[in-house]
Amino acid sequence: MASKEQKGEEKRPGFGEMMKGVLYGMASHGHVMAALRTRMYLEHLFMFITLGDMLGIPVLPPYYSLRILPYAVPNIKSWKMRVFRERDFTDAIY
Amino acid sequence: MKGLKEFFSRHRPEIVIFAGKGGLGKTTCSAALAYHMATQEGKRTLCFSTDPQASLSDIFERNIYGQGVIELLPNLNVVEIDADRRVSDYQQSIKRKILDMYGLDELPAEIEEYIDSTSAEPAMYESATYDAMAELVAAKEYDLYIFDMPPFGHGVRMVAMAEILGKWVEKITEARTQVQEYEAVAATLKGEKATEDLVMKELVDIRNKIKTFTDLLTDSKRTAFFMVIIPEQMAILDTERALGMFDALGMRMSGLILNQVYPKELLEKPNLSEFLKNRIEMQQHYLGIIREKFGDLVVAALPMYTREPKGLQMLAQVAEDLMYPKLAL
Amino acid sequence: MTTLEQFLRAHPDLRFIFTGGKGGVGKTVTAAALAYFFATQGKRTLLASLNPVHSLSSIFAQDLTGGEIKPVKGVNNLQAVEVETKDVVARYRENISRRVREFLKWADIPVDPRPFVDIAVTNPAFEESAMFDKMMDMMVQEKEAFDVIVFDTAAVANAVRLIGLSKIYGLWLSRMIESRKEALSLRVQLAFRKDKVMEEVKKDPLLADLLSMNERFNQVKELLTNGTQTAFFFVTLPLALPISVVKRFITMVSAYDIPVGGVLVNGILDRKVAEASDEEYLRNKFEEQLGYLQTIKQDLGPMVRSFIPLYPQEVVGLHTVATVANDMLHYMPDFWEDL
Amino acid sequence: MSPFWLVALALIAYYVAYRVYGKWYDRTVWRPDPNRTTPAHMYMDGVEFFPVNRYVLWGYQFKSVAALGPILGPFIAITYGWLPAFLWIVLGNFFIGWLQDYGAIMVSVRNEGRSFGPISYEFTGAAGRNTLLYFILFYLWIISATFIFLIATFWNIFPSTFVATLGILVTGVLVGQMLYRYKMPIGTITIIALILVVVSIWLGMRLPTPKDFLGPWTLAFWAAVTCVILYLASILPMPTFIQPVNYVAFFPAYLAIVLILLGALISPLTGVILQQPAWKTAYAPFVGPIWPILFVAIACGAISGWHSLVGSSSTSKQLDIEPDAHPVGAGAMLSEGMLALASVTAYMVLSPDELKGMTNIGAWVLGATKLTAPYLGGDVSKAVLTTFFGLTLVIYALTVQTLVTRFWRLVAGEIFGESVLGQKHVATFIGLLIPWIFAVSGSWINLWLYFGGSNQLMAGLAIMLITIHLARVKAPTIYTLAPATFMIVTTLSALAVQTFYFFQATMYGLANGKPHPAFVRPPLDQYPGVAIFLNGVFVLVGAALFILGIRMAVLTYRAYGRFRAAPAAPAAVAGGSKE
Repeated sequence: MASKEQKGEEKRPGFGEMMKGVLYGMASHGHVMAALRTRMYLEHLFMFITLGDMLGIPVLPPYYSLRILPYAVPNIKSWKMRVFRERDFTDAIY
Repeated sequence: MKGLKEFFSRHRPEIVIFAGKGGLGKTTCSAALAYHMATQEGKRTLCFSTDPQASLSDIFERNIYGQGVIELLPNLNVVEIDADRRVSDYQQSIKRKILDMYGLDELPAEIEEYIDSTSAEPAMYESATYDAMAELVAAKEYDLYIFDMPPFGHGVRMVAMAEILGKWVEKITEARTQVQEYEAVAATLKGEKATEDLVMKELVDIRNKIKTFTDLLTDSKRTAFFMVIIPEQMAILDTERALGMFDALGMRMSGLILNQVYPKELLEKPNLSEFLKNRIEMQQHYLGIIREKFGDLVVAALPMYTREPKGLQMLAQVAEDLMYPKLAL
Repeated sequence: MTTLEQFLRAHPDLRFIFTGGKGGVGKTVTAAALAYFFATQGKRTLLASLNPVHSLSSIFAQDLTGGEIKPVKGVNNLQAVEVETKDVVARYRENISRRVREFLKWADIPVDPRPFVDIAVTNPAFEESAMFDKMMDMMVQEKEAFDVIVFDTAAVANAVRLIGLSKIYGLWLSRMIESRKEALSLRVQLAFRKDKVMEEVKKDPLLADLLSMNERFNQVKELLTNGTQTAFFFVTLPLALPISVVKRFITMVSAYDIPVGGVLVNGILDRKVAEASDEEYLRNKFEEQLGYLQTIKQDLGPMVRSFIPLYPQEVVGLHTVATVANDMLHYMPDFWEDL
Repeated sequence: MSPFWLVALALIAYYVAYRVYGKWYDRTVWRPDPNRTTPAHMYMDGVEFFPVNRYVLWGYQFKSVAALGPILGPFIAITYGWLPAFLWIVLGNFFIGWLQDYGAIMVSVRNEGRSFGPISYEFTGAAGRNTLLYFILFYLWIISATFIFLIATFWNIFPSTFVATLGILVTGVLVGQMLYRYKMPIGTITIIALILVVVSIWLGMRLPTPKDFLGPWTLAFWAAVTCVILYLASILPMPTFIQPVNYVAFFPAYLAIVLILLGALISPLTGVILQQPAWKTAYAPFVGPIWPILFVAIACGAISGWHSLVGSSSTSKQLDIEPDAHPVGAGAMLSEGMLALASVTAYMVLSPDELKGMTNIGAWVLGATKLTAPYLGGDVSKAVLTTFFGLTLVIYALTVQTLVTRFWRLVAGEIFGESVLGQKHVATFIGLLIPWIFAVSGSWINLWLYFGGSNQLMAGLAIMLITIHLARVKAPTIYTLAPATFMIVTTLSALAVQTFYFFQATMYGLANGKPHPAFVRPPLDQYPGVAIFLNGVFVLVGAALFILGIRMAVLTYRAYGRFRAAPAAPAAVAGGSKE
């Protein structure tokens, strides 16, 4: 979903757009979240074996990992947040 | 003993690798073979030393360490890489790339520190060497590549490393592919277009490089492995171990090269010194063991030279002995 | 020239001896001989082989394998160990793979994460780190049990790595510790069960490992650079390649402030042996040797501590080690002075 | 009377709840602030936390909360007559239902987007969270048992629905493949899927499964088939099985709601009228007295604990601005109320003859067909509509149950950790075997009431957590404390009543050597020992739910008292930082 930075005073969307949103929310949003979450865990795996030592876990030689590093730079912070957030079983309903 | 000439008449490897413990003459053999192939067989040859002891420079009596590829004679090219420098160059290039990609003036401290400290990773050095080899082979500029393997782990480690790197890149590509798949589906469902994954491009590039090289290394038709051995107990034990490691990797040794052998005929000399007599007798004892243990695997034997083999002239002699061995086992 | 005997007399507190040099120059033999010597001086001595491929057992012609410290039969005060890293590597791997699995607790993914974890912890270089780790262990832990520890530091490449490591290892370690600490504090920050996670974090085995490694590392670094306790001996042959290796090596070691004990020249063909016959082999070799020894004298002169003759037999068995130990202290080629 | 008037009345009531009471409540209690940073922005990670527009979120929340509860619950509720059911759906929702859904989202938003596990941990400590964990473990078993029973029953009584359901599942798998493997655009996929849904229904009608073909074991068989499907759903990757199936199922399921509502709204024109009595009795044997049973029978139409689990799990993490919580939380719940009303309507239009006895679980389908056939082609289309509505029932049950089974596996993983019981396959197996046994036992109404009881109790506890938060930030608490107390007392009583029934049945069984006839069904009537044993097990399950519920209630009330007495919490605790 595109984030709306201007808060509170967005203009009212038309009926068609509303319905589209609702339909998407009902039919696909859960699926999108499941896909994103699966993606996240796969990315965890990916990052562990490329830049795992960023988490203080000494893993494989990062010779070729370093080539991945430039692309990861902007996401490292949020990756760490995702990895370290303690999750509860009640977070898994989606 | 048939000699390397016979071997090369039956096989046309693109890569020849000399492995084995340090100090037995790997570098000398590499240099001699390169010399022969370049000058006698007219092959564009590259002799590559991964030995951090920089002995190729000593053998060719010319400083080639860290100088890139140098053409010593027509067709004869040598390179002795400075892995440390390669690592630091590589680190620099990554830093620059990050700065360029994001238009930064300086790196975040965390990232900078991360990159710097990677030089402490023990495998970094080996990976850099491996990468240099892969790069040279990928360029396909030469008919024959001769690698003088570093002595640690008998150079077999390098092959193991290739295998691990290969698996590693397979695995991360697999994970990344799946990441992309889910990303794409999320985008499709949202009615958006999935963005191109730059990481994937990089991975494909790395994978091609590693895979091409690893495939080449493990293809016994295209890569020949030789191990240098001397007639002493420790060398024999070592060789056995190395052969075991090879087996474990599912690879085949093309042959063993015996080095530093005193000609048996010397024993017939009437006034042979006690000293030499003892040494030769000792060698004869171990040669027997070698015959028993390795038999046909021994393809060539080099005599104990009266001078340390260095300089082009001596190399020609060594090459001659390698190709057409005069000694019998 | 300060002889080995003089050097040792001037350094009565030496506790850690390292031998280095190009492969095949006789490092292990020299290390064995040095250890033998210390033992016969009544010092409790440990000889530790840090080679990936050990040869102590064949040199002493007795079983010293297994990674345990074993007494060397036939010599009082001498114990030896062929250091094994399997246990360290295995523990390391298990530790890491457990940490990684923790993160994937809620992961519902279409792939089996285990092979990924396996590949992340498969690294031939772990063995090197582990070897270094073991060496640190020994320097710190066995200090009390032994008066002298002699390390045979394997082929030059490994030795370089070992020494090189001691410099960058510190950098790497401190970064690892920092990342780990950051990771743990993030975990606490992002936890809802803060007290429980805090408990876990306090007991984090990875951080504990890293910290103890760091502590040991600092101790070791101090020991390594202490000239009264530590000495690095370089072994060479009278041949061009080993000499240049030793030269490069010495420059490097000095740059790291590691005290150089000196150079031991192995494989000297004695004039008497060479002249006893008229074989071209020995004569030529002797001629060639003179040239190389000249180089040694010129370039490394003040560092040379002793000479070991070339033996007609391979050095195998206790008595030959004894011979080497004796020659190492007393043999002096008569032509050295004249070079 | 035409159902239209009831629906219209309810619409007005809900409008008032949403616009008048809701706005007033917002101003008085939560005071949502569009400028306060929501967790979606504060912790944006693009996976769990990211802002989503309110229409999408409304759709998501509604889809996640609307299930079989509001559809089948009223069937039991009208045992007492339709009027009490109607009133409860309208008033329960007005004063309790939406407050819970809305409050659950808000309390999570104000607590860094935490879900109910962490929130209960924070308010009531490890003991509270653990109690909740075990409570949920049993709760999910009970849900599973009822849903598995229902799916099996639907397949048996609507012979055309099994093949149609298979068709939907296969279509779902195909959609997954088209999405993941062939990367086709979603529009094309949807069109293909819809065609396949129609084909599935057609095939279902062409290939009806035989009724009762295994005699008394038929249900057990169908329940086992259900378990196999659920097993696959639990262990296969969610995005390639559960989710695409949900996607496909969405279309028929929601078309059904629209059709029924439409049927009710135009009933003055179609001439469908109410035939059920408004009031029947205040006490139904073996079901229980109207209080507390009515309030747990309609398991989701007026209020449901599941909603706060959903609302605090995902929705709250994606709320763009706080004022969105009102349309999303309250809006979705009130819409769910409409769904329940539509169902009540579907039952109300049936004649007492058509709704004979308690055995006809398919009554809803009958009523739905009756409501819609008049404007969808009359008698000719009845067969198609019956299949269609039957199928939607199965779909509602199955799609929710797939999530429940998977969730049970995660809960088991949390409880049993790395031991065998926490292992994926083992946990799923146990999470299905026990409900299967329960389902086969045949005491489905009482199980349903266990389900309703625990579900509404969950809701009461959720409102208590909301109240604790309000007490902590010194906001008015009476509007939630009172409903919470009412719900907790009612549901605990209901659980006690049901447990007592099972206890009676067990005693009866032990005394007479044969199970009580009201608490046993074929095939278990052939195995009196097993039937009595199961009744005994249900006593234990009821007791467990009851005890865990009481414990959790005590913990929440204690926490409430503590926070009430404590000085005002600092702003940071009250929610996100002020911008």
